[in-house]
Amino acid sequence: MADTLDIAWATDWVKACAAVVAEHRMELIDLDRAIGDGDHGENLDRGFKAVLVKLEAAEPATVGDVLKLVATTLMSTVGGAAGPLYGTAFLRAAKTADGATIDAAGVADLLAAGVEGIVARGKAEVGDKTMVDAWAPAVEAARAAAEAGKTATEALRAAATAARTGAETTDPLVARKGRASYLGERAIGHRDPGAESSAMLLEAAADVAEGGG
Amino acid sequence: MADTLDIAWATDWVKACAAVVAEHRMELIDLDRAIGDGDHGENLDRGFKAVLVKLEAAEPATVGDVLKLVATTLMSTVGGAAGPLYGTAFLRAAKTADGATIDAAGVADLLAAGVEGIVARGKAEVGDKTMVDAWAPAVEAARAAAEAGKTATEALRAAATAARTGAETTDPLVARKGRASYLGERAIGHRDPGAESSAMLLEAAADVAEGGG
Amino acid sequence: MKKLINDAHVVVAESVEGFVQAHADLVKSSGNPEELFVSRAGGAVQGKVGLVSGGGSGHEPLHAGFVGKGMLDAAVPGPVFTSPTPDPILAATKAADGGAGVLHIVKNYTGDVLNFETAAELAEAEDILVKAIVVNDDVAVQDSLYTAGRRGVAGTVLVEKIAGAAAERGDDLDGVLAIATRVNDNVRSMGVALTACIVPHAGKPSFDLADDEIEIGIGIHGEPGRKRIKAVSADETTDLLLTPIVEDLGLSGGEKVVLFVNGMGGTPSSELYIVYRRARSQLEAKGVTVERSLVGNYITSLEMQGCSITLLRLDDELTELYDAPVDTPALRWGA
Amino acid sequence: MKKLINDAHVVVAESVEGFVQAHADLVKSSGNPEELFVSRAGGAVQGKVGLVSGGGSGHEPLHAGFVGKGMLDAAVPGPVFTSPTPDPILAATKAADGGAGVLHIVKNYTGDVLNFETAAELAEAEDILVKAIVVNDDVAVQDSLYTAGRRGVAGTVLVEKIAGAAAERGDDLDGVLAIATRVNDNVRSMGVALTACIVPHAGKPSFDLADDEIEIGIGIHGEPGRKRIKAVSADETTDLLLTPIVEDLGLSGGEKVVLFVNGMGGTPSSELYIVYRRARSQLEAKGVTVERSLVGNYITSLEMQGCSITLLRLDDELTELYDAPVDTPALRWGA
Ligand SMILES: Nc1ncnc2c1ncn2[C@@H]1O[C@H](COP(=O)(O)OP(=O)(O)O)[C@@H](O)[C@H]1O
Ligand SMILES: Nc1ncnc2c1ncn2[C@@H]1O[C@H](COP(=O)(O)OP(=O)(O)O)[C@@H](O)[C@H]1O
Ligand SMILES: [Mg+2]
Ligand SMILES: [Mg+2]
Ligand SMILES: [Mg+2]
Ligand SMILES: [Mg+2]
Repeated sequence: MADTLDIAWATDWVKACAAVVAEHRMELIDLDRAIGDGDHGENLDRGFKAVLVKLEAAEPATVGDVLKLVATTLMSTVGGAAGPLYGTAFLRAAKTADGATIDAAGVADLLAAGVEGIVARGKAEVGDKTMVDAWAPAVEAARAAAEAGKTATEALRAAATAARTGAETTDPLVARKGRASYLGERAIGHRDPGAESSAMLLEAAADVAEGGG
Repeated sequence: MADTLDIAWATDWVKACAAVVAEHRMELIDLDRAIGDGDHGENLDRGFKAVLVKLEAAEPATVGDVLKLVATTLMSTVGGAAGPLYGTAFLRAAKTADGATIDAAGVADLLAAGVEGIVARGKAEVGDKTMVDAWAPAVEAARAAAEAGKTATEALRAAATAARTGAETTDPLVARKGRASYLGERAIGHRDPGAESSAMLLEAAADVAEGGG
Repeated sequence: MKKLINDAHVVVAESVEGFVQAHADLVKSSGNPEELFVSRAGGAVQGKVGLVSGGGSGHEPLHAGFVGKGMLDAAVPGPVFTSPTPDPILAATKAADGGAGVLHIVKNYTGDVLNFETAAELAEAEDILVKAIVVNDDVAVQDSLYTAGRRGVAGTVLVEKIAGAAAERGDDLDGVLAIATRVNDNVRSMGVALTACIVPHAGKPSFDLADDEIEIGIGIHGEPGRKRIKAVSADETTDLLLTPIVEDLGLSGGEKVVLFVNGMGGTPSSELYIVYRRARSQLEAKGVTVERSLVGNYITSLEMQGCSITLLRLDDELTELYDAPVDTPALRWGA
Repeated sequence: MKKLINDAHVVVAESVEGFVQAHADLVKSSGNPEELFVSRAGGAVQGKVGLVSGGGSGHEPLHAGFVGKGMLDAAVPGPVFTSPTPDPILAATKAADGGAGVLHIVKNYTGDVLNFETAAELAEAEDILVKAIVVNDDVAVQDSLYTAGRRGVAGTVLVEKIAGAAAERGDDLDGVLAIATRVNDNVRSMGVALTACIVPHAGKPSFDLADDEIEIGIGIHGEPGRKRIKAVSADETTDLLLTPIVEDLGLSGGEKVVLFVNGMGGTPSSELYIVYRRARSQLEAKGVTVERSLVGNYITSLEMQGCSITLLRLDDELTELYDAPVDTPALRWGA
């Protein structure tokens, strides 16, 4: 278990993201069919497939370079709400990671920058039943782990676990942003697709850091 | 059992036609759905309902008057193939019935004129899987009954029975006229809707003559 | 059956009422439910050959959608999928007559032919000169002694457009008939259904298609088609329709055509353009030039999903007449 | 799922290819699959404000069908029901710029708003003046702090038509934006679905409706609506849509409107006219004059069955701009 994360982790994470999104494409489509328009899985799958192609051709030097490549590629291939939101998240995260490695505090900074990007664009708050409900607790968990002297990998795992719980908390909510907000009470009982995909991506990050994935 | 048929029979027959067509509307629609366009029952139902209204207002003096009223009303309300065909049949039949009553030979003449009208307009032969397959044997049976000295009512019953058998003979046929002809071999195994409705109308004629219906 | 209707028996009456209200600048209705027809808002054009078409309803915008300058003078909507009776056809014929005679444009179905025939007889008894063109462009049906002959389908739209332009140009009745005949002789169509349609008064689908089946050679009345096959790609489906058309027309390299991809009513226009794209590239590969294109729902089968492909072989005169201005609720250009 | 498509992933590319081939006299495509957009065949008009719209595909003819004289300069088709990314929007914006700036016409969905915003920023970095109108006419959605705001639906067609006429007339960017804003402020819509649609890449219906249920307040992306009820007659359904629109607009007797009945893609036009008829008679009963009418499939949800009703309150200037010539593949008059 690495104390810090480097570009190899970042590259593997991106690949793991592509794999997890492809694997759960239909699950995310179905979540979005229920309270949205049924394209979330397709959008992310298209985006991360494009990321893999770009990654092949690129020679990133830092974690930040990798994340920036992800950001711009998602921005120009995903579309919909998730494209600009994830794109901005990765773009802001990339800016925090211009060194060779990142430690636990760096993980927390990276995630914090990400969620700030999402909020800057989408204006959602915790409890609005969006991807923010997965990201916000993840940031807190990572920060707590870092302050408790945990490794970067441990911080990531804490973030992933918190994101998973955060995604689950969207189930009983009425949505106040995005397409699901049109449904009023009828969104209750359904998981927000963006929160679910966020949890998946952060779980992939932890898995890869732990040597799995 | 009357030796001859009069205007009361004609009027009752027309009412019985309206009743039988209304009762079997969906059955005729379904036959037509299978090898046509699914409107035959609706067309005849619309037509005979209009006939009832017209009959109410009219004061026909002869069997021929009644049949002429049926003819013109069907012509202007049924549409499709069946409208002109039945319309012409009743029009030609009407011309044979200008007396006060008709005997068995008169029944044969009436039906013969009817089928000639159908053939004049539609150019179908026996075996083409059309209403002609019900009418042609009905004419022959009525003619034979008349020549054997039977009553008008008996001649009608013979005609009805022959029309029924004739309608059944359309089941195994490929159609050569009307919409079903587009289907080729696929019409095999289905009864021609016009032959079926023709058998129903002639059965109604016999039922009424026998005092039933 | 779910439909935006009130009562199966007034579907046509209510729909035509809404139609003439929405397009009052172009059309009006006879107002008489017993003799229902739609005609040009301005009435018959004196000295011009009148064009009347009609048939069962359920094929909208055909025919009423094509009433207007450069196309029809009157249209007679029958009950859904049922030819109108002679009475409204006669009334429409009188309304369309500007003294130069009237051309009946009839799709080749027994019911339409018989009812228009009777109406023509009655009109002639009232001294209106009537001629008829019976359109029979559907290559799915063999034209032989053993059928009622080829059906009239989407080619009818092109006959109405081009004959309409000829009448507007001032051709006499024989001239308009000759043009209509030339169009009919050079136009061929074939259709495919992905789903059946539901006739309001029947309340159930006109036929049953499994979830992975399509019906090739479909008519426009929900009649079953020539054969039923497993669903294949849009390109393969297109080829199945196009090949018999090209063969029947005897099209060869260097010729020019109108390529008309018609929706049956329930298919998104995006899919029609996918079919169009394939048909065009197949034609170009044969050296045939797609000189004009028409893509959309012009002759439909209620909410049926599917399409038909129509080719019209063009010569210079037909091209000029096709391009001539038309100003109707459903087809409009140059006007 | 049966569709006339080849592969869910190339549906938009192939369809747009066919579309620009069929309407080559009016439109062309960028040809670049990474930055796909459709623009006028003749390119940007120098000195005229450029109009660019776009959004997810599956709503055809919106938006590409409205590219042409009197309406849009360019349209950006995203994947089915998914907003396009900023790259093609930026490329379309450049192509539409005739030196007088560009108006983005954006339907109010988070994805569309965010992607158009980014594109606008990028365009401004390249010295193109961009303003945006965010259309939000759907009264099915409460506009409140607790939603993403009202959605943009069929009113978009009227914004594009009328703003297009203002641009053609020579208004500057602020002027065109002011007109677009006036249309948006005075237009309201609401829709109903009888069936759901199937997004090609999902392969199953966007929601499940029982055989006797309809969904009131439907969006144009197969999103479920405001409530689900037992199917009722066309007249009752019409009233359920019309009443909230009239109330929200605060319409009163003596006012004039455009009555726009839009098909969702899979509904026969005959049914749309039945809805139109009822809506018109209800409006007339209130003393509201139906000054202009539009009935047909203009903004669809693939093959969904259903319709929406839109009312636009008219003043003299808006009427004049509505009537101004338009010459696009899907809307054409006076040209
Ligand atoms: N304003 C917002 N802030 C944060 N997240 C949002 C916002 N709007 C939507 N989302 C997220 O985007 C997800 C939907 O993404 P996607 O389906 O790809 O886009 P679209 O809604 O345009 O179809 C939602 O599940 C939600 O998590
Ligand atoms: N040429 C013809 N000669 C005799 N009968 C015919 C002919 N064409 C059709 N029919 C009869 O008409 C019937 C169909 O009537 P109907 O369904 O009312 O008209 P349509 O076929 O126009 O929908 C057929 O079942 C057949 O019996
Ligand atoms: Mg979505
Ligand atoms: Mg029939
Ligand atoms: Mg019929
Ligand atoms: Mg989407």
